[in-house]
Amino acid sequence: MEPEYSPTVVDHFEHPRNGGRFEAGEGVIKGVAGSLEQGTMFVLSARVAADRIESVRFEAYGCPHCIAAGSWLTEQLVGLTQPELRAWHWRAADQALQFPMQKRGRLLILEDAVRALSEAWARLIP
Amino acid sequence: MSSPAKSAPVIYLDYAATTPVDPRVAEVMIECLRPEGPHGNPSSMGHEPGRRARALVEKARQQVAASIGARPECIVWTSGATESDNLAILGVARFHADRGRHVITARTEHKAVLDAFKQLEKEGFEVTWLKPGVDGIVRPEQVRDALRSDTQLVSLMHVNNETGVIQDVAGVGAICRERGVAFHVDAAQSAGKLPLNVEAMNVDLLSLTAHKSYGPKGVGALYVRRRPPLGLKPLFHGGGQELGLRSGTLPTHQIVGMGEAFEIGERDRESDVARIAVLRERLWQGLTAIGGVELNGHPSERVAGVLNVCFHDVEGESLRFALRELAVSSGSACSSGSDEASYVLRALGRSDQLAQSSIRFSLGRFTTADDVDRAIAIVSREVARLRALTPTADSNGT
Amino acid sequence: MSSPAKSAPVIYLDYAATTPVDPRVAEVMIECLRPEGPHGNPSSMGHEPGRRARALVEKARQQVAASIGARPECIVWTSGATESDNLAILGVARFHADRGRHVITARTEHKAVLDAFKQLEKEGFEVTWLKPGVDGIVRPEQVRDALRSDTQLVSLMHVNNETGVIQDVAGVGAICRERGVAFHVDAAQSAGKLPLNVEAMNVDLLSLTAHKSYGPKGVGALYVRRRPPLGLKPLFHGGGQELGLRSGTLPTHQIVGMGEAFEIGERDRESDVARIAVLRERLWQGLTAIGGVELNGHPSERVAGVLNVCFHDVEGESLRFALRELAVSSGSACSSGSDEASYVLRALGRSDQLAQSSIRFSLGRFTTADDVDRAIAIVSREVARLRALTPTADSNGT
Ligand SMILES: Cc1ncc(COP(=O)(O)O)c(C=O)c1O
Ligand SMILES: Cc1ncc(COP(=O)(O)O)c(C=O)c1O
Ligand code: FES
Ligand code: FES
Repeated sequence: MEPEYSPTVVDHFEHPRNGGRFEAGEGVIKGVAGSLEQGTMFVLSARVAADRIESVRFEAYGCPHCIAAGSWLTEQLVGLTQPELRAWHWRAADQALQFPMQKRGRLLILEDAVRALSEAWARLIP
Repeated sequence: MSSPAKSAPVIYLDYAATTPVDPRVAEVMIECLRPEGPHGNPSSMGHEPGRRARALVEKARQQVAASIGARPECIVWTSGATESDNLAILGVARFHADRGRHVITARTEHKAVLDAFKQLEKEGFEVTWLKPGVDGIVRPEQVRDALRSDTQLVSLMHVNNETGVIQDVAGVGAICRERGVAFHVDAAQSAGKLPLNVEAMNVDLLSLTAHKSYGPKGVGALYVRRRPPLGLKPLFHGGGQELGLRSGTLPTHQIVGMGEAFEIGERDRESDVARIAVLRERLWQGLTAIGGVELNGHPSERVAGVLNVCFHDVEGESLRFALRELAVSSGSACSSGSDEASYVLRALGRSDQLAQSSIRFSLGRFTTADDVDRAIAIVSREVARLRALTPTADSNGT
Repeated sequence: MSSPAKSAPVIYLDYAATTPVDPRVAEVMIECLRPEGPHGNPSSMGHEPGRRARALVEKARQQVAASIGARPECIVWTSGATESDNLAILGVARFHADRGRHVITARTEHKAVLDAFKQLEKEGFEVTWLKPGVDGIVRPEQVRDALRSDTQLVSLMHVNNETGVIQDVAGVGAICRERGVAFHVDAAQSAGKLPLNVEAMNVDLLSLTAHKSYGPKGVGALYVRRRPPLGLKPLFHGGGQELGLRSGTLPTHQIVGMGEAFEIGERDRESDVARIAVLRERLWQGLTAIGGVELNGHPSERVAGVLNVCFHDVEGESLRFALRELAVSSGSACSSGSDEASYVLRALGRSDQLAQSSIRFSLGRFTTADDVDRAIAIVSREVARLRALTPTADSNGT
């Protein structure tokens, strides 16, 4: 049957926020999960200042839900502290974007990317 | 159901799934549906309304027969190519089961053929599934090599519905005829696109359908060689219409529509094909300019209207959703619900991922240069947009 | 082909063979055939033209389901009642063959049912052929008596196509339900003529066709009970449409026509029936006045539109030829080529000769009192003329 896309998914898919990535450098961290071969991949990069996230960019390869989730996430993560980032859970995205049951697994890949981002941040902190 | 955000009418490039009915065809059908039309039962030969309907059915039989170089009495009306394929394959195999239980077909056939052969497997037949080359073509020698003394039937499609690739059915037909093996061809995608001649192609059974050639959905035909007669068992039983091969009241308006569509299709074939080939070329140039695109299937052994293209570095579902202003398809219409990669493209050696990022554009009689240009603009824009979000290969190398 | 000598338009009294398409039905079909119509493939759910066609197919499914008191998901589209009968009978029997190989039907069924059962006999099933009384009716107790522990399927038609006699399907259904035996009803002749409710009738499978109820030829449906699900094997294989029970592209315009025809048929049923019953009575009065005529089948358990009458002392072929200004029939449309006496009338105990001198008059929505009066005049004149030439019984005693 025709896949269902919620209005939020359509909006973010049509108008992705903060696509792309930051050049590596001072205060820039990166989290990657998944792969093209797997059919789903996220690359998150963020600029952190003091103890908070200042801005986030994303790249995504995957279905419209995944692209929308990447876009949506870049707005959600701004302002988070490192412990808050580490505590981020895929359910937040699921609720906001109404992922169909059979696609929830792909949100775990997104969560992995967030976790990798938070670990990269931990490595920055001396 | 989500509908496109933009309200521009979609651009129909899915002629291989089904075509609109040609207005000239619709006209003759509509006449049949009117109160003063030929509303009798074509089997009611005892009265004038019945005979009037029968005469139209027989005229249409001649039209369809003429378009494939056959005699009218060899045409059996069916509900479409799915039924024709099954009647041919199950019908011949079951009739001659005691003569041998080996049958041959290819992996890239339409489901109607594949699933009929799978049914034969359940009935104790052994099936050889030929694998085409990466160009989608099954070589006649592959068939020759697969033939055995107990081979009873070979089935090979003329034009593939997903890729548009043309098989050398005449070559295969010659081999089958030489060996006395029945040869069935699914020609659902050929009428009005390629010349068809059952004699020249040495075909014993040929499946046709109206709705891929500007006729109505729900009517088709099976050509069955009558000299020497080829025995086959009907799929269902009843009034004994169509010499007992296909019982059921003949749908006059549908048959009249198919006859007209096939006559027009053959008459206009060369000009239609020439025009569509130009549009297809224009589309292909536009798409290659995007970069990172590849054609699926043989570059020249193909019908004019079909272009199956894979797009690198864009995920399939997102690509299809991004292109929802275009009525195109990935895989066949009947599998359009599922996420599964096309078995046809997989058989041509494409990875799951590239198969899923493939789109079939199919053009037809009513496609305009403007349709093509707008399609190119949309595809270019959307592929670029999605690729801009695609992680590059070096992403892992932090 | 001989055409009537007189050029007056024939009077159509063969509604049981097929009906004209109601102009309201034709209208919705024609919309589907126009360029701006829903020309997509209803399986192409990936784009708007496909989804638009699908929505119409589903609306029609609801219309047909509502007319028989069923849930829409129980309706499977087919090419007509012949296919529906075969799908039901062969489908259920083959699916459950290991549970038992005894099946029951009646001698007066339509060929589509009889021949499906004959096919089952070839496949090793044992068939009990019930014989109706001289009134054409099979009593539920006959079915009860025929049931065995290995009985798997009972098939009994609702309305007989030759005589118009109505069977007590609800009575038979109750018995089958009690014994857990699948029950199929051929209701090709019922829609718009009698109330139909699959729940109240305890029916598991019900065959329908559009062209006997002012819809198009070449489309029908099979109702299949889903709760508890009833297993059945498809007749043919392919795209997997209709939950795998019936592959093949769905013919949108045909299905839309059937949906509309059935909705109208149910809405107008009571007024149609009342009007037709009056005309039928007028015809019957006119025919009895001729003398030497007898009704075939039960005098009151019958639908309004059908009158099957035998004429004493006139030979059948001469009678039919004399009445060629009337479009009537003897026997079913599908056997109208043959000279054989109707097997239905023979089963009711009529002699070969009386069966051959029987005529089925069937009236419908567009029959007028004038049609009836002209028919009476023609029959009276021709029967009298032929009888005047018939040697009298005492001829031998000269
Ligand atoms: C090659 C081929 N064979 C068979 C079919 C089935 O035809 P139909 O839809 O008339 O049953 C199709 C199209 O659906 C087709 O493309
Ligand atoms: C009782 C009955 N069953 C089945 C059929 C066959 O229906 P169709 O012509 O739709 O195949 C008919 C009419 O032909 C009929 O009258
Ligand atoms: S049945 Fe038409 S594409 Fe599958
Ligand atoms: S098939 Fe219609 S009367 Fe026999």
